[in-house]
Amino acid sequence: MTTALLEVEDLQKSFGGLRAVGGLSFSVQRGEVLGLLGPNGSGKTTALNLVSGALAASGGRIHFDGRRIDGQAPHHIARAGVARTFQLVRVLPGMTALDNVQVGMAFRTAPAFGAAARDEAMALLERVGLAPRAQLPAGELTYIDQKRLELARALALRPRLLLLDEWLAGLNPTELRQGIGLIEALRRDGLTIVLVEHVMEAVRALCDRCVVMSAGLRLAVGRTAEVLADPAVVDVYLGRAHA
Amino acid sequence: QEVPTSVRIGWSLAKSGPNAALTDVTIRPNYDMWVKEVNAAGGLMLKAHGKRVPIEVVEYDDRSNTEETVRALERLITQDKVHFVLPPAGTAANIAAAPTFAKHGLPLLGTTVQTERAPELSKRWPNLFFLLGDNRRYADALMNLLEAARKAGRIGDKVAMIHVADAFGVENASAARKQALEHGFKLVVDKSYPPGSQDLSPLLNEIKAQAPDVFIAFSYPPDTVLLSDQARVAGLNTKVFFTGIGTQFPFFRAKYGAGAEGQMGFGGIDGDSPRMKDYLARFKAANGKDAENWASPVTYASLQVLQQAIERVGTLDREAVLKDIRSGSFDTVLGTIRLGNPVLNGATFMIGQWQNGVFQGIAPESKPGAKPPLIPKPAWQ
Amino acid sequence: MLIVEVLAGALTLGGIYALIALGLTLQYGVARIMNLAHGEVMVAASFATYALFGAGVLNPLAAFALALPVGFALQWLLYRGLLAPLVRRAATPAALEVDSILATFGLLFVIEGVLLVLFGGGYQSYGYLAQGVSLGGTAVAANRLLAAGIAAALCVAVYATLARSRWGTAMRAMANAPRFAHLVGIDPKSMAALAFALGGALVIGAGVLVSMFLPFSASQGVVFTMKALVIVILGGVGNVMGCLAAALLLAFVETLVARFIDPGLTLAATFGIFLLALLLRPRGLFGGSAKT
Amino acid sequence: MLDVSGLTVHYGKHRALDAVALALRPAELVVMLGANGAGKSTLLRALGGMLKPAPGARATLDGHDLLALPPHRLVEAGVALVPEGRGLFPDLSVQDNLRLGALPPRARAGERRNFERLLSLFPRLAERLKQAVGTMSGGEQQMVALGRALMSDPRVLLLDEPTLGLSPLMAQELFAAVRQVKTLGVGILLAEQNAHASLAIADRGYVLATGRIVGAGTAQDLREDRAVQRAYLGGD
Amino acid sequence: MTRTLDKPALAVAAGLLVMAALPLLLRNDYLLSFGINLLQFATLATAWALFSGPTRYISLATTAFYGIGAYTVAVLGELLPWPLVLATALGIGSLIALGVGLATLRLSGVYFVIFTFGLAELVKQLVTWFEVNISKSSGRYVFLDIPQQAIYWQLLALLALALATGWLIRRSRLGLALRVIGEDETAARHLGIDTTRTKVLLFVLSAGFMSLTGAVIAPRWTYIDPGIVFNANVSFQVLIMALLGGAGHWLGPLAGVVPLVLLFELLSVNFPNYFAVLLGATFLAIVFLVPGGIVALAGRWPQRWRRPAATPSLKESRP
Ligand SMILES: Nc1ncnc2c1ncn2[C@@H]1O[C@H](COP(=O)(O)OP(=O)(O)OP(=O)(O)O)[C@@H](O)[C@H]1O
Ligand SMILES: Nc1ncnc2c1ncn2[C@@H]1O[C@H](COP(=O)(O)OP(=O)(O)OP(=O)(O)O)[C@@H](O)[C@H]1O
Ligand SMILES: [Mg+2]
Ligand SMILES: [Mg+2]
Repeated sequence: MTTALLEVEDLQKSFGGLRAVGGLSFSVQRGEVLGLLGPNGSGKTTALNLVSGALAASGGRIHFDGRRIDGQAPHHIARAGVARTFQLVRVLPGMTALDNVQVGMAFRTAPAFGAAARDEAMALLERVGLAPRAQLPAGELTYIDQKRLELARALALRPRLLLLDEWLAGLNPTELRQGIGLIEALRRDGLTIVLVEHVMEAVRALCDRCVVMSAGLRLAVGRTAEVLADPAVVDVYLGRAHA
Repeated sequence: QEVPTSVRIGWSLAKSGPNAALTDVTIRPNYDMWVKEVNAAGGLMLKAHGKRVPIEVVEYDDRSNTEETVRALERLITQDKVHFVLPPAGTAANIAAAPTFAKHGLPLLGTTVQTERAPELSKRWPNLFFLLGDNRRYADALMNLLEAARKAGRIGDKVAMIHVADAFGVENASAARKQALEHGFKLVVDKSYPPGSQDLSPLLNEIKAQAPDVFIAFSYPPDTVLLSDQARVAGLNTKVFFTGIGTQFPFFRAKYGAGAEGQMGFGGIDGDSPRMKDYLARFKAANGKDAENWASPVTYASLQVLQQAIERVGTLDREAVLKDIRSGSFDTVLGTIRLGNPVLNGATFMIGQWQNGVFQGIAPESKPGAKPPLIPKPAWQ
Repeated sequence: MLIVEVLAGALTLGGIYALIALGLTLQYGVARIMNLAHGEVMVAASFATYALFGAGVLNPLAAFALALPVGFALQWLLYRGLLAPLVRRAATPAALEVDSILATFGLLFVIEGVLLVLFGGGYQSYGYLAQGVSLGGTAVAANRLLAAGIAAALCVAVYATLARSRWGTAMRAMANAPRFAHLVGIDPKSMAALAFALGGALVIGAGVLVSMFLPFSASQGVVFTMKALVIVILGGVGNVMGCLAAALLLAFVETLVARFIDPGLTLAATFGIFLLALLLRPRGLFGGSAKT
Repeated sequence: MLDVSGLTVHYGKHRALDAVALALRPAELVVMLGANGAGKSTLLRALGGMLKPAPGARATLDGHDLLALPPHRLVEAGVALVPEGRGLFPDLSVQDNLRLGALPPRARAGERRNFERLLSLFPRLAERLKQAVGTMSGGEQQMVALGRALMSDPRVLLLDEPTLGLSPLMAQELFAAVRQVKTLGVGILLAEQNAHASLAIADRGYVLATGRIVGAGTAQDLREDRAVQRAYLGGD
Repeated sequence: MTRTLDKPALAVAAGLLVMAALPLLLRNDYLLSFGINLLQFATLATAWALFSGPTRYISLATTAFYGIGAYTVAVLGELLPWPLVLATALGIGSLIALGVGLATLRLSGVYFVIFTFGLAELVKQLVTWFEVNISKSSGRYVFLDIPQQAIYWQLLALLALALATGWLIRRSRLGLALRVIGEDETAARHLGIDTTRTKVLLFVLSAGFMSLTGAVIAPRWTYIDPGIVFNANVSFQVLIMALLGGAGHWLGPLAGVVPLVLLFELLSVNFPNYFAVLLGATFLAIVFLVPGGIVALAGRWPQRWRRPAATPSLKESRP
């Protein structure tokens, strides 16, 4: 097998008549941060949903760490080491931030539960900057804090691959810098990351390579700087101002 | 021995739920009326104490739920310490009540209970009486009637039978089916329908297509009305048109008037019997509505039995009363009846027919007061 | 001939089902009140018609004409007086659902109890327009036909209003995301009251129509409530078109099964179809699909 | 045109806004800057009627008291809010959602014109008029939300992070559209994290920190202010 | 993960012991049958909340399983020894629940509610059809001489088991998984929770208790038919009781059952002719006066007395 951690081949998904993803292929190398870019509605979230098992593919193959995972249930994929965040946040609103993170630890392959998991959970909250709000119900956190919580919860699974769906959206420049720093640190710890993001500053700072989608297809792939200079990408995605 | 200040009589009836209609039409008016009449006369005559003692009522609502029935009975007996308990409403409740009645030595004079296992059950609980008689006899009576009509050349041999899909419908239908085949009738339709059906015209249309001579429906009151309505619309007018329970209800006449003429159903009364006439008049005066023509007089008769047994014994000793019920003979609106056999056959008509505004008993024809059936039934109007 | 018979049977049944279910779809879909007393309201209307007709005050058709405005007013008052406070205090939609189940369950008993006290537990029935009308060789009861016609007309009117008019769109928006209704200038409170009252008026009207041809008793309401719920769910909550289609579907299934398979299996078939449909389309035949 | 003063909002005991005062003129684009949790969304939500402010607050539009109005009257009064999370009707089609924007009577007259203008602004919506909004991508939904607000012909537009989740190209287009809306005489209050881009098109700005206004000025001044640069523009 | 008994658990255990002794002390038929009624609903509601409480999936299928239990007894009661009959009831109920659970996974919210209602009706219709057309009868007799005390104790044991199960689940990873499902099922799946297995397991467990309840109580009625044992009212009553008490807490259903059963009894004893009206009015009053359920009401005052718990526990919630 290849050394790629994630291998996606000819992935397809249609909703009724609409082809949201139509024959997408890419691979993610161990330890890299891959940017998944594209105009709104080009199928990025759908692609993440397919990889994480939230949606069943209509065609194609997905290999994670050499094992085929398409068609598997999301909890299998999660336990195999793929964690994700959601574009529209999904915290567990009635539970405290701390409990949210502890849930992430209770069902992974090497579960930690109860008091044993508390310290680990607090450390994760600390890492995303949420420690002071550990006891607040997640539903009462601001949108951004909920996103941070989601990341902490995803990390609680001790994943090898992290799928981030616009996790950096809505941060002000200072916060963005912190966010980028955090993701960089995660990568240094050996985590492989797929980053769906519209914030170019973050993409440029973080991504080794990028895949650009358009209308469900791969428009471009390659080193970040090259891809972002590609006229086709500028045309449909970046616009002149960013080129 | 202490003189009781009142005779405490208890009952638990379905005042709501599916059996509420039965309670309301057949049972409760009779219970109320009887208590009122007895108390108006000063109470039950207890010879042993040499005085009349008024009845005091304790009543509950079991909401058509057998679990509630059992509990209410236990409450009546152990908490309220009633002397006697009157039966609950419907087959299930009566049978569920039987062990409790038996345990406390109370007579259970069932008038709204009908099952083909009556003989067996009355052996199991010797104080359980079936005043409506053996279920199978009804089918017998109906088939004998049809047989006679066929012999007389008034009907052919095509019978269409439908029944509601529950114990009542199934038991009656299987008895009727067996009899019909034995008598050489052809069952051109034999189907069930679920309780609570809101449209039976598909079934009626199918039946009409078979052009039967006889239509039999073992149905409940709402279905009986529905069938009668829809048969009129579909133009299904067989020579014999039997529906029931419900055909014998007063509201049936109120609804169809002369249009009910010739329609048959369960029960029936001797329209010429002075005692029955008197009962019907009293019923109307007491309740402001007409009596139903089958189990209602039987229910009243059961109360007369209880009353006469108590008065004959002269005390409230359950065992003695029960013994008297088994051995004595009773003078009731149905005539003289004896309960030596706990399954009382022949006390009431089994088949009746609307004739000139009276739900006249027509079978068994040997029963005094029976009138000849009107076959073929006149056209709908 | 046979086709006409089946068609006539199914359409008359379907019209009435649709009307009852439409009322509930408005109450549950838009006003978010899971109204377990729906059927009791309907039966109460049947009894009222019976009493008025019996007393010679009104014939059922006049009663129907009266039922819509009076029913609307009564149900509006009911919503404002009894249910609006629950809506106001509910922290989440789930809490409202629980509260409305509990409250309308209570209401169910109150209405049934009042009917029992007033009319007793027995069945009532009266005859009005009970004669048959020939329809392509099949006789159909005039009262059923009339009721189905009126029901169909009402359903089409309500559907057209909801689907096409601006006001109807607003009502659908309310059904979809009540929390955001105010963003487009919808007053959620009065819209909910309106939808509830309109739904109530429809079911009261249905009660009047049904009383012309079905015997009714005080304890019977729950049968109608459940049938309405099944139809509403089968069609997809808040989806008027789905509701109408589901009503017709069930009516056809019942009629066909009763005619060609076994009348004893009609209800089994109804629920069988219902369960099967939900298994295949978990949000009803015409329910929207949520995005992950 | 829009005058706000003494606006205080509590979530339970937590004070999220503290006596905020601000003003907005017609055809003016004002941006609210602030770290997350500063209270920007709370401010917009309070003005849009989604939250009840503490007593003592004042908010008037051309002298008309906005706080006295129930939330659903605000659109008719000329205030349109595009909240965080967009507040759309997911099961309804794009067309129905847009049409609902023109529900208030004041918007009826211009409905056609507004609709047409919208479709030329966001051609993608023209292709998707029949699609249920809930099935659209995040960015597409954002367009519908802005479009719906514009359909109500607002005098004041409250936008809470409208470019959240939009592609760079789309964000540029949206900012261009917002600028265009401004030229129609609409006053726009914009909460944006993307301080660079928003200050580039804004006329003025306020800086919020823990519920208080701690700075205000023209867009130019704010861009050059060192503290603002440090906190919100990523400068050192 | 503490498995030691907390105070409420100890109190409940003590209460159950007292209840077990009552029939020996009181020897009153009526009280016994009242106790049986109470225990029956307590068991059903506790079983209901095992699944529906944490997942917030409101089920109206209670009567289906209850009826299956009762029918098993009616069919097999005289053929097999009693424990075997119970085991069969448990087996059939669980098996059907397994099928239903697997089939209904995609349903949520009110769709699930009405589906389960439809399911109960379907079971009733099919049993009816079978009895009418195949067995050619519709009523069945249960002639089993099981004394009332025995029924009482069996129900009590069942309730104790159901409570213990609920209590243990709360403290286990399974309980946590259920709560997460109740909060957000999609998120739960991506957190490694096998939502399918969790839900089905609990549904089967809950249905098993319901079937057993139906089986244990059946000998009391002597006569049963589908209309009696598959009575939708049972589902509704159980639902109302559990909701009233507060389904999110393992003791919630109990808190709803006791006052409601008492209320039912009180009304039907004192106002047999106005039962429905008064019951309805009381319901309305309860909804308005006890928002959030009885557990919430009770939870209000002890909090002020107790010091905050040393280890913060996962917060209880209610659908
Ligand atoms: N459940 C669904 N049903 C129908 N269509 C869907 C569904 N989910 C997504 N789509 C459609 O599929 C296309 C791709 O959607 P997707 O959410 O993957 O886009 P995206 O690339 O993540 O966009 P964005 O950057 O705006 O989030 C869109 O046109 C969307 O409308
Ligand atoms: N529903 C709520 N319940 C309780 N507290 C809340 C709620 N919503 C917001 N808050 C609190 O109010 C404060 C202001 O929140 P707000 O959402 O207005 O911030 P913001 O400036 O919009 O931040 P962001 O950039 O994250 O959107 C925060 O401290 C937040 O925790
Ligand atoms: Mg996306
Ligand atoms: Mg915000």
